[in-house]
Amino acid sequence: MDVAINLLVNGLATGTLIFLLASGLTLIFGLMSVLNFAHGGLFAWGAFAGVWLFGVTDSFLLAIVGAAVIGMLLGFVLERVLIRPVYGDHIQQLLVTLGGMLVISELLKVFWSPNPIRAGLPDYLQGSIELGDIILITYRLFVIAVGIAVYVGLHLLLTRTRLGLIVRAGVIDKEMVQALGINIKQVFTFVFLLGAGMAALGGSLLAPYSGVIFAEMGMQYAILAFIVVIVGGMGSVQGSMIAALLVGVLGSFMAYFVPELSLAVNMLLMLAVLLIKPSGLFGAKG
Amino acid sequence: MTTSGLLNHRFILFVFLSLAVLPFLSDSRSLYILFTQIFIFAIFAMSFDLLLGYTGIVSFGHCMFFGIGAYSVSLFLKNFDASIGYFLLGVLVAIMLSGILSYVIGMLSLRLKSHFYAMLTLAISQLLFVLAEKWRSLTMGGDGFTFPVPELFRDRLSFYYVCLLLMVMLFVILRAFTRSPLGKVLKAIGQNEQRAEALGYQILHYKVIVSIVAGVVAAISGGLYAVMLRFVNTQVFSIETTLDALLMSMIGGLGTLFGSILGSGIVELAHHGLTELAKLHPIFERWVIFLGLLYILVVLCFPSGIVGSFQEWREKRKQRSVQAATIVEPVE
Amino acid sequence: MMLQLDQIETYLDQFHILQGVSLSVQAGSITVLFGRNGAGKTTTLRSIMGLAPIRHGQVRYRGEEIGHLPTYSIARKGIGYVPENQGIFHDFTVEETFRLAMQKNDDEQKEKLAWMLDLFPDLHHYWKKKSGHLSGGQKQMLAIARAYVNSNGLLLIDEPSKGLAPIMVEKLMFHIESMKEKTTVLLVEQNFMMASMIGEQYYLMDEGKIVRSGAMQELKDDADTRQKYLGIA
Amino acid sequence: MSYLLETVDASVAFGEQTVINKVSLRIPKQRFTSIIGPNGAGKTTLFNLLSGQLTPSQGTIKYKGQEITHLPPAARARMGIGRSFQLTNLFPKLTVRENIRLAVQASQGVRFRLWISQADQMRQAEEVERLLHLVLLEKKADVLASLLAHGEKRKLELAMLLGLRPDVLLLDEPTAGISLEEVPAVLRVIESIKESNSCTIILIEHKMDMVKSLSDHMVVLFHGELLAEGTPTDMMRNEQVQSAYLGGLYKHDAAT
Amino acid sequence: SQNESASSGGGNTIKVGVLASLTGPLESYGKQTARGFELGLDYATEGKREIGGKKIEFVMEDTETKPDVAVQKATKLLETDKVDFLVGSSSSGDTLAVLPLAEEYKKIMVVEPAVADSITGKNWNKYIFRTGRNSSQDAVAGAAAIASKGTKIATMAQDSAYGREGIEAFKTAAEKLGAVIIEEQYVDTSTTDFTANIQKIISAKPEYVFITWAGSNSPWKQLQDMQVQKKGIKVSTGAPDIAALKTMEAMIGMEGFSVYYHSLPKTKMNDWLIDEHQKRFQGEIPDLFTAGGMTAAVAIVEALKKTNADTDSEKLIAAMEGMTFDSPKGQMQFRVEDHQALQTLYAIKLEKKEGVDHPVPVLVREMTMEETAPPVRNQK
Ligand SMILES: Nc1ncnc2c1ncn2[C@@H]1O[C@H](COP(=O)(O)OP(=O)(O)OP(=O)(O)O)[C@@H](O)[C@H]1O
Ligand SMILES: Nc1ncnc2c1ncn2[C@@H]1O[C@H](COP(=O)(O)OP(=O)(O)OP(=O)(O)O)[C@@H](O)[C@H]1O
Ligand SMILES: [Mg+2]
Ligand SMILES: [Mg+2]
Repeated sequence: MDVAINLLVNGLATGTLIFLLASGLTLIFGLMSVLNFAHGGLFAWGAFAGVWLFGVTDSFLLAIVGAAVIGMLLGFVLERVLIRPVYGDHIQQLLVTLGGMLVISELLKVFWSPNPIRAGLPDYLQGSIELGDIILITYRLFVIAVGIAVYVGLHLLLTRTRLGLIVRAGVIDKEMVQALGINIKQVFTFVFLLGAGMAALGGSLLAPYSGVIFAEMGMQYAILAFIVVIVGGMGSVQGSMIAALLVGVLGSFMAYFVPELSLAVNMLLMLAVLLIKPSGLFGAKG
Repeated sequence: MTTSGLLNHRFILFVFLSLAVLPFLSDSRSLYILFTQIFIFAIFAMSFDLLLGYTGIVSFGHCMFFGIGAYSVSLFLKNFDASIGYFLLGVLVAIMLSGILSYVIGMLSLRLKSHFYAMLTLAISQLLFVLAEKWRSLTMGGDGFTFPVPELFRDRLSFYYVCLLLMVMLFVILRAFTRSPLGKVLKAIGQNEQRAEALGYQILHYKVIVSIVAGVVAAISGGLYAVMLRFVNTQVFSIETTLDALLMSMIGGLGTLFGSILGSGIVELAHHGLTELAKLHPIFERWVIFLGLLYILVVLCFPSGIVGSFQEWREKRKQRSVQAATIVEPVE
Repeated sequence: MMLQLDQIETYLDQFHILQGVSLSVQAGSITVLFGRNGAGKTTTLRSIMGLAPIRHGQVRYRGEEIGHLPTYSIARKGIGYVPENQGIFHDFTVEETFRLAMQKNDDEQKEKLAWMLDLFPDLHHYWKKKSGHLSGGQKQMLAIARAYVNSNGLLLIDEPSKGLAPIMVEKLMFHIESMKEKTTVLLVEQNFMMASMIGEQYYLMDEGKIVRSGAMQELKDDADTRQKYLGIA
Repeated sequence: MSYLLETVDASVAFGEQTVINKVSLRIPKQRFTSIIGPNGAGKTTLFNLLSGQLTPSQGTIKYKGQEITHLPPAARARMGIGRSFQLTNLFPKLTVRENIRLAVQASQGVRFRLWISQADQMRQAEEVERLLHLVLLEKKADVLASLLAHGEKRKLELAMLLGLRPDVLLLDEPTAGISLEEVPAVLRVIESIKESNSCTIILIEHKMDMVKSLSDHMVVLFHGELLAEGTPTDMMRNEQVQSAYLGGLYKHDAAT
Repeated sequence: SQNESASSGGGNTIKVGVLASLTGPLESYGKQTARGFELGLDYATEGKREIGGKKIEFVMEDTETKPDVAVQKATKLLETDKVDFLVGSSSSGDTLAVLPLAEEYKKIMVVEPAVADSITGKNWNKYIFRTGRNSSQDAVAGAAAIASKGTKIATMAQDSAYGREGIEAFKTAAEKLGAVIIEEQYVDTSTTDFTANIQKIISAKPEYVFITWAGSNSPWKQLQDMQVQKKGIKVSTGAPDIAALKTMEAMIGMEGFSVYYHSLPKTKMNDWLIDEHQKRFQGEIPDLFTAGGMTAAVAIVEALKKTNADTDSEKLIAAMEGMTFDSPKGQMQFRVEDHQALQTLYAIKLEKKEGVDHPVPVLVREMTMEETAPPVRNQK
């Protein structure tokens, strides 16, 4: 029993973490239908920047916020230099962002050596809470909290504001949106920055979670995030949230009960969803 | 799909001939290996181009066929004796497996929209990756295994020609394929599925056909790859393998087949050149950065690839004359 | 002078589509731009909206040069645009479409919307429906209404009568006419009969140039010009 | 006699809204039928039923006496039901000529073949040229479809349709967006098809004079219901029809 | 990484081609080997870089940890540079891919530091010698460090060839020492959340959990978070290179083994290595595989001494089989059967040291080459 609870809690934590990753991707990939393969790179940058800033400022909150900002700056460059010229053309986006991915994750090594780096935590997030046999790792609870906050914020942004509408419209017919007096480029840039920022935030939060970071961490997580976006349904923030939690919990239980399958489980999940409901659990458009 | 043939024909012929004489100019086997690899990936990239460039099918899992080819050939040569016969047998099995697999996948999922199909294929290829990792008794897991290769292939020079020949043959065949009536329909589907359907073409059938062809060709390239390395491990199933094909066909120019050959050459040579530079100057220690920049530049400067951009340029010149003929009729 | 084009030249790719188009639109008038297929009518409107890049020449809106501005700021100056393909956001509901279109969403706009809705009751009726599922005519209405609500001076309308039932065409024409005191209209039309009834000024395009212009009445009387460029007596 | 195309109590509903309501329509061979009706009446939807883009929520569709209610569009196209779309719909990156060739090829049943004889190729080429000429697009033969002006696209659309050599031709506002100057040309095309008796035409059109001159039979849809049908002249007189659809305009232009 | 190859590899220069991952995930390993090899060459030739009147040169090539690149580069070395020896490489995959070339060209390949058993096992050929230790030796050492009669041990490793092989060997070794393996956990290489596996280990209540780990996403942090040690379960593993040690703060007090850490061996050669290394590389200390690189160089020079600088492979093989030679870790010996170098490994304990930014492996005891000798696996 207590084991089950443990697995559940930790699964949820992992899930929230994945969500932080995927949320950025959902925005960019879903709403603007930009396949941003450099997303993983932004994520890795977030991780390194976070660890670095924590070392410098010695304030964890400052560090993760700073990481998000750095992510945004990077995102800004990416959007301007790489993606803006190829809006609307998936294949080219793919290539350009792949190139971007190579560059930025290699740059990591230039700034912070190719070696894995240890990611620390402030004392108040250290250790774990024990309730009987149940071990709740403090930091994971913190991660969950942040995840919820981001989720709520994002949700409001997309439903309460016109932003969501504008971006969707822009994806359908850029010219017409502009003819309605909207500066679509600006909006896209903004959304992209947001996404980049969240990717970086995700990274900076994951760093202490696994305790060690390395330049190659990007791609592997990007794929996971893509899966979540697909399973949840493109552009649906709730979707990603649920899907992420699902992936997290499923992963943690599988690893315990059917370890043989745990490596395949995400892929199988995505397969199932794609075959049964391609638009994803919460996907609006098919 | 171009009638700007002549020049191209000449050029293509020229390229192939110069590749054929190359060995007479240099006897460096590492050069042979480099080019052999270029040929092999050119084949792989062409198969990818069939999907993406012609029919507009985006697959992130194309490596699965490459991998199947590689493993099936390797296993035959390892477990039986290293003869051409078993090599061919391996290729045959690979072809059959890929054919079946792509048929099943196609039937199941080609109705999906591009993104989704892409992710689905990615998933399947990853599953194969896992399979290769876990089925240790057969594949020896991630470390992989080495195996002897037939006499004919052991000599790098003769293998160079084998691969060159195969590449040229497949190029000619695939080109005929894409220019056939069926090929034209594929191109049409790539642009406007629903319209093609309204003309009475059964999209799904065409898509499945093309995926099977692509899968089979990819499997062949995979088999050759394994023979070149005399070694195979799970890397053949890694997404990077697919991305290579993507880069090559894109950089060369989608929907042109020949582009894939150029693309393969450019990518491999650029890669090779940059690593060489790394020795000359420490700046290039991080040559990967330059590689990335190169990709980006190519995409931004030649959005439709090298061959593609070239053709567009001719297209336009043609257009201009047409336009001149139509718009500028004197009023009165 | 509401709008003035001065010798504009537009290229699409390398094709010289507009070869020195000059026209002017009086405030509070309806000006009609005629021309056969491929004459360059749409391209003219797109050039005004900044959707087709102008190589040479000037576009002045209320005396201000706007030729160099990006599309969105041209639109913000109050030019509403109804494109040829209607530019419908297919997976938007009618309601969403207007939520998007109404930048300020102030009383003025609300009232404009209200008017549009009783002008086109269908839109009201299908308020929550996906615009992609509207009929051809309904889409056209949506496009016009959308352009109108956030314009405040000038409407550019590209072949609104296309695909509309005569009764609708008639209504539409009547309303476009009655829009006159609120906005100026530059109308691209092929339906001569309709356009000639509401337009005061006309311009006639062919092969990317203006070949005739003047008061509508003149064109009505000038049978052979009509014959020559519009193929109707 | 058996009808070429038939709908029996066909209904279509999107959610709560019924768009087509128990429409029974019989179209005999070689009779030129026009469908008119105000915007949103359900004309295009009706076409969608006939061509298979939609399947009715009730009722059946018959073609040459055999039921086709659930056949997909492609199958129906192969059986000879050709349909033009209200919004133009082409292969943008192919030239005008290639667009048409694809249609012709389809009509010759060349589908999965990798090779066709010189003779066939010749026949294809000739047919393509004929169609190019028919719709006055020779000059643009080698232009990419995406670069055509709207009206030009409509004409290409028509050519592709004819390339299919259908037995029955569903035309959804074929002249929308074609300049008046060229309407007569298109009319001529349609007429010549009519003359040639090669296929039966069903037309959705708002240009009344055109409808009048062409049709043997006229069907009026209103709010998804079959309001009336009969000869053009009867229909023009029909009070209901006038109030529901034509409005005042035509009275007065009949007067002039 | 510089290219030392001068004029064509003619009669009186001996050339060595060194393959290592100089970019990519294993970059740091590759660079350690590279540095070590160069130092080794200088040490063994007293800086003259020549033997029996022949110059010794080496050419460094980057495999990028990609088998196909490894093969390309190896061929280049053999063809263009006409090397007489191959050394390498940082990853087992690359190395395996190159083995057949050694056979094809009949050139000695000194494997360092690739660890897969199959290199001196199923895929072995007579041209292959390995100065690096293999998985089994690690395992045997690991077992020797903690296992004794009745010790209850759980194992945790990545679900990769490396991990499985390692645990496999560990089990046999540990059981030979009378320990019992009560739980085996395999973690997917891509996962970052080990909670479930750690849970299982905790529930199994062993005395030790033995961990075989490669790669960066390490479990130490989570082991600590899950309070494994507080629950009286001792963690044991091989001490990695310094970069990775830095990430093991959480593991202080851990008992395990080490292949090399500069303060462990007490030999002349090691002392030389340490200060020469610091001289050449801005005061850095040699790392896990630096010693290995050095050993490879020394082994080659020793062999050449025996053949009087004759590079004929058959003669070299004859000379090297059973050859004993010095290394920073003391004497080593190429076993005759499978050419695996038997070598000393160290039972260690991780301790915090003032002024050192990482937990330091402190010697518990040396494990002799006999003690850590792995089973012979190359008999076809
Ligand atoms: N992107 C383009 N590139 C090249 N030529 C183009 C492009 N778009 C349109 N054209 C050409 O420009 C000319 C004018 O096109 P335009 O759409 O302005 O004509 P139009 O008067 O609006 O015709 P219609 O009444 O059919 O809409 C046409 O000949 C068309 O073929
Ligand atoms: N896919 C759909 N989903 C929901 N409603 C639809 C759909 N397609 C059409 N409709 C509705 O059905 C009604 C009839 O549409 P249809 O396109 O048949 O009209 P129409 O007679 O062709 O009008 P027009 O002459 O303007 O083209 C309209 O009210 C439209 O909103
Ligand atoms: Mg137009
Ligand atoms: Mg309609």
